[in-house]
Amino acid sequence: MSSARPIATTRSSAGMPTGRLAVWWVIASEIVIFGGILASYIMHRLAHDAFAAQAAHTNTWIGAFNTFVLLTSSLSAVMAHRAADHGDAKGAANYLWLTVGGGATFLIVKAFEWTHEIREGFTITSSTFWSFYYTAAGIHASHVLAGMVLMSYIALDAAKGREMQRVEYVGLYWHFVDIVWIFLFPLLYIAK
Amino acid sequence: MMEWIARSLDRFMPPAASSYALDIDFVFNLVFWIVIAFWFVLVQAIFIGLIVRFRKRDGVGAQYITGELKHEHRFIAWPHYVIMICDVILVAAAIRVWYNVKQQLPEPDATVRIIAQQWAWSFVHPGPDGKLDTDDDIKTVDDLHLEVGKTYHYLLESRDVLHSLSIPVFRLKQDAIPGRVVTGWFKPITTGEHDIQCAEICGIGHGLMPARVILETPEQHAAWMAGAGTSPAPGTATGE
Amino acid sequence: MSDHAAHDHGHDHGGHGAGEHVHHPNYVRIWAILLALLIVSVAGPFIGIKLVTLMTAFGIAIVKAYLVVKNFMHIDIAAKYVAYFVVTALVFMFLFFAGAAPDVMKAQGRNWEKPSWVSGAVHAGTPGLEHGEEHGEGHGEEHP
Amino acid sequence: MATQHVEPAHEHHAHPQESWFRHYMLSTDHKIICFQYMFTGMALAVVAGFFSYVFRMQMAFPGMHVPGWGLVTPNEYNMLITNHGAIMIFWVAMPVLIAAFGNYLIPLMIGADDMVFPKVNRLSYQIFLLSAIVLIASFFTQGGGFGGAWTIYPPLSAKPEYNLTPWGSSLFLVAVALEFIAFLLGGINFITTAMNSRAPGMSYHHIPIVVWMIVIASMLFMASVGPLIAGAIMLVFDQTLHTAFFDPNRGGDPILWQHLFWFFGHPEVYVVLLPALGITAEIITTMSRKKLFAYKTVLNTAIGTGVLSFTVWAHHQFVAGIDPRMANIFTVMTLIISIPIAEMMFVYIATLYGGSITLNTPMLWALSFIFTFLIGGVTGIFLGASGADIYLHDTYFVLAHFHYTFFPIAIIGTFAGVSFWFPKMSGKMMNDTLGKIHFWGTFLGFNGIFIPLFITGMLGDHRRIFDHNFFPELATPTLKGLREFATLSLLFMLAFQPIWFYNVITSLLWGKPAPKNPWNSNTLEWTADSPPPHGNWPTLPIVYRGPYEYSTPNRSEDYWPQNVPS
Repeated sequence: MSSARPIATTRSSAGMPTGRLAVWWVIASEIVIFGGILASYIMHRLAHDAFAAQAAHTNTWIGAFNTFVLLTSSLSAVMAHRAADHGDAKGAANYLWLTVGGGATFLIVKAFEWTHEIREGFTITSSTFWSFYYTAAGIHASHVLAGMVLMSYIALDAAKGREMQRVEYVGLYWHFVDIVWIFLFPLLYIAK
Repeated sequence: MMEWIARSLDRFMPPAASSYALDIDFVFNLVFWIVIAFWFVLVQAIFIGLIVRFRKRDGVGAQYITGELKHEHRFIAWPHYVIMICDVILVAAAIRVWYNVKQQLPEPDATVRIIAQQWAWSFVHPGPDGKLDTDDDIKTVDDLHLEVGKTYHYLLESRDVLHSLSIPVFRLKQDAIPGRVVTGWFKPITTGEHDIQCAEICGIGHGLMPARVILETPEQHAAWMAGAGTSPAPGTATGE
Repeated sequence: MSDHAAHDHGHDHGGHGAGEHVHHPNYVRIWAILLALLIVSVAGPFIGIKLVTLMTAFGIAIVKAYLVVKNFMHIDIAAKYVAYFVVTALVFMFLFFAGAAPDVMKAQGRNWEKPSWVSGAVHAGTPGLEHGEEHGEGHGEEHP
Repeated sequence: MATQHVEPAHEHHAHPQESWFRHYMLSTDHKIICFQYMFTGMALAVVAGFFSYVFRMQMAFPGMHVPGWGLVTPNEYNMLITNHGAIMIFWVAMPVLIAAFGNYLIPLMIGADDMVFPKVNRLSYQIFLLSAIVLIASFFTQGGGFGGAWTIYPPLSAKPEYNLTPWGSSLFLVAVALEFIAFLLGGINFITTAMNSRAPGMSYHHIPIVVWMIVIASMLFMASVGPLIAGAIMLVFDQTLHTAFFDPNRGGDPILWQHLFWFFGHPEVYVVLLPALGITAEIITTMSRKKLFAYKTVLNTAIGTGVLSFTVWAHHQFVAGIDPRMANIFTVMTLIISIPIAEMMFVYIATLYGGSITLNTPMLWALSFIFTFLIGGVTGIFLGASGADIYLHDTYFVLAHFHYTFFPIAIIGTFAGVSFWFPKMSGKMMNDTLGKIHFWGTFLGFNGIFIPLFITGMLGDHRRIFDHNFFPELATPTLKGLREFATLSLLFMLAFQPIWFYNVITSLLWGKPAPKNPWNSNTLEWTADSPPPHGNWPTLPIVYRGPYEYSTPNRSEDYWPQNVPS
């Protein structure tokens, strides 16, 4: 990665490294995207009480376990950031791989959950609740997957001690994806 | 004064055939006189005047005006406050008319059902007994017969996609949304035969679904109702 | 503001800008708090009172989100305008909710109602929605 | 203040002899990416302009065999108007005004050697190109291009049996979504660069207005496009997986899409307006040798307009079945938002006071921007007032209003920017007389098209109606005459456009070589060579003052570039 990095990237006249500023802007734009899908979901949820009946079929235990998995992976992401901060390249990389493992567990559990629900007949077209359920959780899952790909790429670099500041940036993104799930969990699973 | 404002641009408008047509024209013309005739002309005159006045002349340099100082900023602040006052007047006029036309529905003398579907308008008149959804209703396609001077409620619904009931001579527009029945009102005040258009794109036939509104005197209306009552209109669309 | 070479030998020697060594609170403790809150929010529905469930589910979600943002994402250490951007994005979502809710959320409104043949949406009055009609009952579900 | 030290020059490692393809097509240099966006945008402008020629001919002479197209059938007509609108907004105004000028001007005007993320910059263009290809492909699918208006309202757009373009509608939506992603990536790049890579000494109030405007536009775009991306995903699922987000029969709600779309739609028109306002500000101050009147007011009104633009969206839906009580709130907000924009116009006009104005081509374009946009602005008040909108909604009055705002933005703004920065971009001067001929032809032609359409709109002409002869009251001689006059004016305007292409090509080949600072302007891009090499300056400049210190008292020259120490 010996790209000729322009001087512009190394400046921080706004008092913050360029990478972190950009990631916060990515998070701001993602808030508005997830905000759009969640606002629509809440409007439909409050408009039709038939939703509550449909929502009863979601399995809260799997949702709770997935929340636990993501919270733990958030912990390992921030531990990776602390390790990177202390210059411990090996430690940072290992924590990052742990976070990627957490993401993988989350996706696998979700895959089982979805196949179970689809086999029971709750497909994306069976009602607007299920359409929202699969769309919202699907967009979130795709962000988890994207985060995992980025994180493994950065973990490979971090292991060699290069671009250590990116460990923190991908950690920021990961925490955001975790926060989206913190709100998705009660919306889809608990508010029955 | 109000009457004069309401009629000042009627050469550029279709005839006013409903009770609130002149109110809507009044809002339009009020905006025209305040915003166009006064503000727009004033600002463009100043703008072009400045260009002509301060063209480049040899030996004459430009002035250094920051615009931050209080006395300089006055030129921006004062028009600002006058604009706010004009806005308040315009908002009051607009909301008054909006309240009367869309928000508050007067007591209806009769109710008409208007059904929009991909590429045709069909109407259900209450028939001689004056009540809708009775078996003596008169269902017509593309022809809406109304009696002058009677306040009508219309129940607007759509069969498939978004349409929009637009009767220019009534100055009326209301979207027909599938899955909802929208209620509005109008009261014809002149006789004649005018266009009904669809004002929301609804596919290939959007421009090909003209309908007519026929405003009749009470006698003509009664005669039509009697005549139409015997032979059902061809190809009537039956409302559920 | 100066961007002298920071200690980490990454190319981006912009360093941490504001604080050199970010103060790392005890992450495991915060993680434990988050788990405890999770358990409470899962236990919420068993109490049965709908309001309590809502309180535990969404109240705790907001607290958890706050903890993650404050401690894991170091939002307070980063320049303060970052918090402004995030809050502005949330306010815009709340504005959207407030503007769209009166039409989308209600089965009928002023001058229109849903006819009987619209399946899945027919019921007499909408339960308990009259009060929040302008801004909708939703509390701006978004997360920081 | 940051410690003043000269950064090491951008290390000029010898470029391995790059193939033409790598150098131009895969370049990460912000200037080349600017040209990529500009040429793609202008090529699509020719396509959309051809569409407008075809349906204007159909409007004036219904049923006639249009030379270059043949008979215009109803579904072709719907496809033409839908894609004319969508291409002009998404694939011409945004790429040329935000992406092209943003890419070229932001690094040069804030004293940086490139964007902070060159590879992301290149990726954003590639995604944009992909979106343009997907859109063009949608024309050739079975059933033809999408014909349900650029607003893509379901249920018409959701069900193929309604819009009869099964492939066209989905490809159209995918193309729009891809374009959003491209501009999200680009936007983050612009904002981060403008915030973080400013030259030492350049405070927030030393940034030229055009950079501010493009950055605010990117922020508005990013904050408003989110719900529509979510809506686009929901609509694509409705189209392909037959979910029922917007299907009223199965619990969905078409009004939800309208809110999602217009929550994005209105900030979007300010997203394309602000860069054009920025370009006008740069040209007006330079050509009248005058300091911008009240820089802080321009900045605050731009931010004020941006924030307020999130509160007015439902004035597009007054009669669309929203709750009538909500319409009152949106009427009030729409008239409130007209105040900051009016103030900005006053400030631009006040800048001319006490100036020494040279009326060359860029200045003519900038002044005509203000003149035309004022007409657009005042006619918006008619539509913002809910009372009048009951009648005016979806008539040609609306169409003429938004062309009086979009045309100055997309066409006049672009021609102003290109004629002003052409010497810097190409190192050659453009021919001024040819420029003026082209200006007057375009300006008069444009007004000739849309003034008559205002009147047809008042008389009851409705938009998107394929053939007005179906409506007896719209087939009157006066309306027919006005429509024909509008079409003839369009032909008159189109006849002048080759002059501009000829002017550009001949100037590129044989134009007078341009000096570094042909207009004696203050901003940093005029201190680099024309055209600037990769990395822009041997040593990056340092800034000492604001960009508009023209005709400062007791100075020999009437301009004071930002990087001159004293």
